[in-house]
Amino acid sequence: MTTATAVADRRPIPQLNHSLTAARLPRWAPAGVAGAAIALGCAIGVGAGLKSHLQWGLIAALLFVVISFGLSAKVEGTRQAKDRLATSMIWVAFILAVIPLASLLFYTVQQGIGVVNGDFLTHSMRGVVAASGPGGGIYHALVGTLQQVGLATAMAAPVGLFTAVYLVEYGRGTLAKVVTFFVDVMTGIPSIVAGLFVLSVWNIALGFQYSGFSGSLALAILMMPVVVRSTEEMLKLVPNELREASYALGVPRWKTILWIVLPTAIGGITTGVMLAIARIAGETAPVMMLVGVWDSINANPFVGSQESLPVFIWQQYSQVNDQYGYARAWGAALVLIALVMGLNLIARGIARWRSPKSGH
Amino acid sequence: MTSSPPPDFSTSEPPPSAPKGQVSAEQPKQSSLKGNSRLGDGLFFGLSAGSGILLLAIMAAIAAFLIWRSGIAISKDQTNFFTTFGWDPDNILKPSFGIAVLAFGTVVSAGIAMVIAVPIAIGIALFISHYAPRRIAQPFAYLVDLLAAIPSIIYGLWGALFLVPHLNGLNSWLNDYLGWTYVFKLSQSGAPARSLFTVGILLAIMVLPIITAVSREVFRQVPRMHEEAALALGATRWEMIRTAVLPFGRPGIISASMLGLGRALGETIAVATVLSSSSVLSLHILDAQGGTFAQNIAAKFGEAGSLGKDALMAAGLVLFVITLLVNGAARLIIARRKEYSGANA
Amino acid sequence: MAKRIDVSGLSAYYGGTKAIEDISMTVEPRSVTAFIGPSGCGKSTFLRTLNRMHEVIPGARVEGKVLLDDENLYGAGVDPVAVRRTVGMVFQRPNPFPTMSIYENVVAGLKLAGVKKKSVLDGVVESSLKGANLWNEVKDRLNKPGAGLSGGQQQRLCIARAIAVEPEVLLMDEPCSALDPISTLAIEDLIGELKERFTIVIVTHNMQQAARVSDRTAFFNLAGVGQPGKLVELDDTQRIFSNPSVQATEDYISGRFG
Amino acid sequence: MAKRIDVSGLSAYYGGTKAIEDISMTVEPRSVTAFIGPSGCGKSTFLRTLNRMHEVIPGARVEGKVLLDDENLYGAGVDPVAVRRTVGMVFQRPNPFPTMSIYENVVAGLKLAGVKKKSVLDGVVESSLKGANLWNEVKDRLNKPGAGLSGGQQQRLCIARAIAVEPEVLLMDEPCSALDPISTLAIEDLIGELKERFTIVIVTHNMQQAARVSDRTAFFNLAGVGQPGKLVELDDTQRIFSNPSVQATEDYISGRFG
Amino acid sequence: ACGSDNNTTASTSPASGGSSAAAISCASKQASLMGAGSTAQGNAVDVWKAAYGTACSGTQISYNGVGSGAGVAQFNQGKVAFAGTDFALKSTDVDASKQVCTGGGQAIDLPMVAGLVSIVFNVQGVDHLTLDGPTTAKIFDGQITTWNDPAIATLNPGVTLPSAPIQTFHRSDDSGTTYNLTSYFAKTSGGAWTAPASKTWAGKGGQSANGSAGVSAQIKQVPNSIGYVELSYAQNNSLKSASIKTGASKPVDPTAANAAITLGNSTVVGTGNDLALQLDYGTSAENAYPIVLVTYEIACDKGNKADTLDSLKSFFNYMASDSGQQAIASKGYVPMPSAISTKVKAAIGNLS
Ligand SMILES: Nc1ncnc2c1ncn2[C@@H]1O[C@H](COP(=O)(O)OP(=O)(O)OP(=O)(O)O)[C@@H](O)[C@H]1O
Ligand SMILES: Nc1ncnc2c1ncn2[C@@H]1O[C@H](COP(=O)(O)OP(=O)(O)OP(=O)(O)O)[C@@H](O)[C@H]1O
Ligand SMILES: [Mg+2]
Ligand SMILES: [Mg+2]
Ligand SMILES: O=P([O-])([O-])[O-]
Repeated sequence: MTTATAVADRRPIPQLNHSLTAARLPRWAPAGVAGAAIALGCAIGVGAGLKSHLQWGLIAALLFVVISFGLSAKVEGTRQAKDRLATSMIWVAFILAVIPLASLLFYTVQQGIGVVNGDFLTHSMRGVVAASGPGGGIYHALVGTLQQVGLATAMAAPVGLFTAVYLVEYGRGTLAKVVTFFVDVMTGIPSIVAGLFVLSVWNIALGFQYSGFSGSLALAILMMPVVVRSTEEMLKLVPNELREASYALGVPRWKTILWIVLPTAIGGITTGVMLAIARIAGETAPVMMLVGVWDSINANPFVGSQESLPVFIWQQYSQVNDQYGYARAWGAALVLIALVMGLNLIARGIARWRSPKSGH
Repeated sequence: MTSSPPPDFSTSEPPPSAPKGQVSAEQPKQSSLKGNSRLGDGLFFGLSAGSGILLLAIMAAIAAFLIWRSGIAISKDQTNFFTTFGWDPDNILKPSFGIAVLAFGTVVSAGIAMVIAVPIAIGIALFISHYAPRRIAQPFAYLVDLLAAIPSIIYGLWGALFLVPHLNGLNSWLNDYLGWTYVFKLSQSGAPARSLFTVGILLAIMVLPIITAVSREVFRQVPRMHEEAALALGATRWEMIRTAVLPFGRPGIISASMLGLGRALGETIAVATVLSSSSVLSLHILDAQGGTFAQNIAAKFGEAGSLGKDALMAAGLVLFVITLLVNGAARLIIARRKEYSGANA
Repeated sequence: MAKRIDVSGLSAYYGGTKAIEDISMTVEPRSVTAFIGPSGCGKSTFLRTLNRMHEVIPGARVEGKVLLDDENLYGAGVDPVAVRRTVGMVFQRPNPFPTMSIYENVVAGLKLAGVKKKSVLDGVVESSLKGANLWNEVKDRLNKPGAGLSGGQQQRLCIARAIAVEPEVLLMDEPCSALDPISTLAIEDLIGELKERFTIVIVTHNMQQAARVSDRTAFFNLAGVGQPGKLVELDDTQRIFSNPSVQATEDYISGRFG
Repeated sequence: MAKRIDVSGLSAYYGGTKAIEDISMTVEPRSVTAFIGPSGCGKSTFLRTLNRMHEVIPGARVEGKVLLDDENLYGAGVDPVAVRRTVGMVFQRPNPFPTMSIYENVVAGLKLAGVKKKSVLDGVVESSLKGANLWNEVKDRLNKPGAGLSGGQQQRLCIARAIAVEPEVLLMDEPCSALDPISTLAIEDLIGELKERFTIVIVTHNMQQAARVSDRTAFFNLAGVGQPGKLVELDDTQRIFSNPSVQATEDYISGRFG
Repeated sequence: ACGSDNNTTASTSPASGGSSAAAISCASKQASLMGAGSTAQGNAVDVWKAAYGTACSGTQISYNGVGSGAGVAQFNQGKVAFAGTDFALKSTDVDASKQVCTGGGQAIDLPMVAGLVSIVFNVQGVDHLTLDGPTTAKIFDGQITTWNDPAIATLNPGVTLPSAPIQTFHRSDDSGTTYNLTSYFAKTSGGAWTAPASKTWAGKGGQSANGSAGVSAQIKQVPNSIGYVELSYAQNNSLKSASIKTGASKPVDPTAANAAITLGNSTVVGTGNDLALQLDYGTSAENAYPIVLVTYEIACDKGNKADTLDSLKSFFNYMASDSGQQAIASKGYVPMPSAISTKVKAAIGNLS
């Protein structure tokens, strides 16, 4: 009880300013500064004769960050200024991300929307001379992509999830270390190396022919590390007290993992799996090598070549290489993006349905 | 002391239910401490460990495959594999190939991508998790995910047809004002900006959604009570983020960045479409020179002979090792503060 | 049903540090045993060794024996899951499952044990929540998230969750510390009821509570900072509060409520 | 230094639900005011409106006025950050930063305020931890994670963290609920000292604690389930415990400790 | 299930080979045919398979443009029935093929698709450009760096050339196109091009781009640029092509007819059924365009897979037929002179 008296000899705490209404910038300040920065950016751009509008934007962004920081530092003090700096940088980051995103999307939609119609979505390229004119469609490629990505996901997602579960929930020994080590290496495999590996083992050594399935083997290899690592991170953040609460109810570990840990992390896990799907859905090189190309519908992923959307895009761009080829390529790209986004939405819907209820 | 259970207990799992709840009349309950939950647990553990082992086996097989093929190639290389610039493995008279240019280009372009993408991605992730009004945050999160859905080849085309022309101005500007740094010097002005620098920017855009998405999910997991603890100490929003959110998310950010880096290191078609590759190692990163491992594989694979393919595998192996070193370093950083894990909150 | 707990020579470690040392005691069935002692003396740690929850902390380990009706919890072949099903626990800090509604939180243990029948579950939810004195406050929002409750409500929810699976022994780590007197009373009443059938161990900092609800009281203490905690004495509650045999116990109790 | 708090017509909402309604009261400077009342009646909610922590919950909002020495916390141009710097808070559930060591936890607030000098920080760590009666237990492991402490230790760590920045008003939400009597006594002593200079508000379920430490006591209650909580009466502690003017208060207090 | 392979209504322009369906005699035993290899002949096979597929609906053909080397490798792994390659087989490839070609057979080269390499440029105000071997080689080797260089000016009297620096573009991937261009340089540059002919680019300076598509895109986009692509890419992208000054009386335009003259003068260097050709890059014959290329189909002379042999021969016959060769002419290819195609037809007849 004597210890408590130690507080009595309070040292002077340095400059803790205790005024509630420190001078603040008006609410419209950020907007005003943004406007001024943009105007200045354009002025400098014109004045210095900078051709690229990108530079104008960068200058404006920089000005915005600097001016709001300076202004705030002068009026509100350094802590507020730093807060504003962070806020404005985060907004700039947001805008920086929007530019390429908008540009890419605009570009793709603009180039691709012209060909995307019912015929395009329901026909294959069979009997169409791609280089001579329009016509044909991507149905065969759509089928191929869905099947290959579906098969790859069916193989890689469970393996990836379980591996992450192993690493977070069970793994402490050497095996865990070794698995971690290899997952890390796996993240950097160029897709073509994965393709070559499958080619050498599955197609050459074991003698299997072209098929959608052998392509999905390579895709699964590419998908696994993304699933493992993102899931691992999410599982690590599940509070231990929840696991303990479950154990204390006499719930076995596996049920705890399945019904308490995984649902708590489901949002993040979904994101990880979707990222992985997005990544493999756009792969070209290994698919070309293992699945081949096929201008007709082949709904059997286990026998014979199939087309896939990225390969279709690649062919239309690099080989057909005329206005019709370009149009088909962009149209297919548009469909591919929409496809992945659709899957993403569905997955999120499912995840939200089972995800943590809000609350503090 | 022996712990063998009484025989009459040994068969059944304790009936878990009490139809009328615990305040109801007593119910005879059987119980044994040697329940059969080990079966489910064993199975689940088996599945988990089995998956880990399967993954390990695949990777070990790939590694072995690469090492084997590399061995063949390197033994036939007439020049030093690590210092040679050119790539001519199928030359019957004098097979000669080396990774100097490729390693440089890969590391530089991925490095640029990381330097640009990581801060921006963290910024966007924070924007979504802590800054944006909820109504904007959700749709914007979807939009960023959309970036991940764009196939590499489209990035390549967009990069070559849109990004490069728009970067030409920036390039000469950098040369004019930062040329003295040597790094930003442009050897040939006026040429399209199809350089490692541009590739770095493109890769940054490509890895952005990966890093953003994973970081965003991590930031969302920060327990509210820690954020409140920081706010109650009089932290501004940014200080709260620095005190409670970023340290909590640190391992997650690092992992996310490693995932992004993996993609940047291994990206093939987009780089091949944008980069003007050559066997010149130029320290001026704005110059349209250089190459990356994956780009080189794409460019050389189609026409490669058998030694040529092995040589490409040898390059792939080096990329493996690079990936490994970077990831190892990241793991070390994370492990150092393991006992400060957010899960102990 | 209710079981006797016999602890002998039990020590528990966190990594290299010994948190409690050489504890031996008997907890009688159909009775309430209270653990008291200064903060950090190892009450929670000891409590967690009684249902093998201690070992879930990485690096934590236990030495010694805990007999539950002659069966050593730490014996070979003993399934910790079965132990925890038999020996339930309420934690010091309320921890409802964030992904679950109030209803789901209560039936979590049952559901995961395979009980599916809606009517059974409904009954359990109502009786458990009533037992934890929470029913009236939440009966209209059973499908709302459990995390949106006040601190005290959360703690009562966790108590309801623990009693819903009807363990034979119930360990409670300061179950009432976040509760107002009314809820505290309700919980104490509940404890009084439960002890008819179960063995109950409760950690509390509230001497009066210990005096009110427990039949026997164990006093823990630690010799000094960095030293492991030890059991000082265990005796009938009345004795402990009126005439403890060890001076330290007397000091501790009277130091506050003298 | 110490400030008077004047609340008038304050209501607080979680989304569409009103949690507390039309509360008006005055908290005197250099005094301790205790809030008592049944669980879920809105004590924590009200406490959090006093330093604008309520509004950080998504969808939460406040109506009414809180004057701090004539300055309305909810007035235009008031910076919530400045408010919280002036009005410190200890939460109901201990929440040390898991990513920080014990030392870093204590100085977190000061570091934010820009204090960097090691000697100053060292001094503050020692005096704050001593004030929270934790120093002896942790002085040898200041660099260990704060999350590896016992429940009571964690709560004392949070108290140390809050007093380290020397706020002018200190809000404490059941600060002692996880503490043993010795630590509780230490905290109560600390409160006694702090009130010489600061304004202190404490939520407690422990009537005796309210009686011991507070100068004035406010009793909150709610008319029924789903109804918002209200202030029933606020008076000198002695009056409240001996002769409350409202029957409900008397019932609540005597119902338990009569 | 809701998709359709039937494009007769969807396609506004029916397969252009459709009219020649009469020339196609379907295999008695129809099977799917897979081929892989050279990208240069990709569009030709595309045309053929469309026409052939219309006539013989039981035979489905796919062709995977993975590159000549990879195509030959896949052929030697038995993954495809035929391969397309820009280079005649090397002896090691032939040896390897003996594994797949059962019964003592081996792989042979059948010249089936011919083309030409255009030197494409994008210089404002310049519509016609004439170049010769040494000048072109020097431009691509970085020895001539501005458009108004005297060497270029001398070849183009009356043309106003800008003083801008020349932006050269070459292929970043290994390519038959590069091989043919550098073969031309090796023969005609008079020592300006020091490296041997190679599918890997060996010149100095300039920028590289991936594939003919990549090069075309750059030429289109970058002012004052020059590069080289197959004729079809030049046509598809509306790029201007330079005429080549050979020893002939006047510069030769890059047209299919002019390339056919050079091809007609080439000699067969293969033995037996192998019809590997030697092209004369140094030709000075009138109207003979020197930078030509030939791509081969690879099949086994004996020991082709029994179930695909019929279809293979039938398809090859159509490819080599006059109507087949005419069908690809409009796509920027050069119909094979009859001197060669006669030999090819004979060789196809001998396949077993
Ligand atoms: N996870 C852990 N890792 C390391 N040490 C721990 C951990 N949990 C508790 N300890 C230490 O073990 C000792 C006993 O802690 P325990 O939680 O059992 O105390 P307690 O008696 O329950 O205290 P309280 O009344 O404050 O809850 C303390 O010194 C504590 O710091
Ligand atoms: N985040 C939240 N969202 C929705 N409702 C909430 C939230 N937090 C609290 N409530 C509700 O508001 C009411 C008041 O809660 P509050 O936490 O203020 O009670 P309290 O008096 O502090 O209770 P206790 O003594 O149990 O801590 C309760 O009905 C509670 O369920
Ligand atoms: Mg404890
Ligand atoms: Mg509360
Ligand atoms: O056809 P190429 O790609 O080898 O030019």
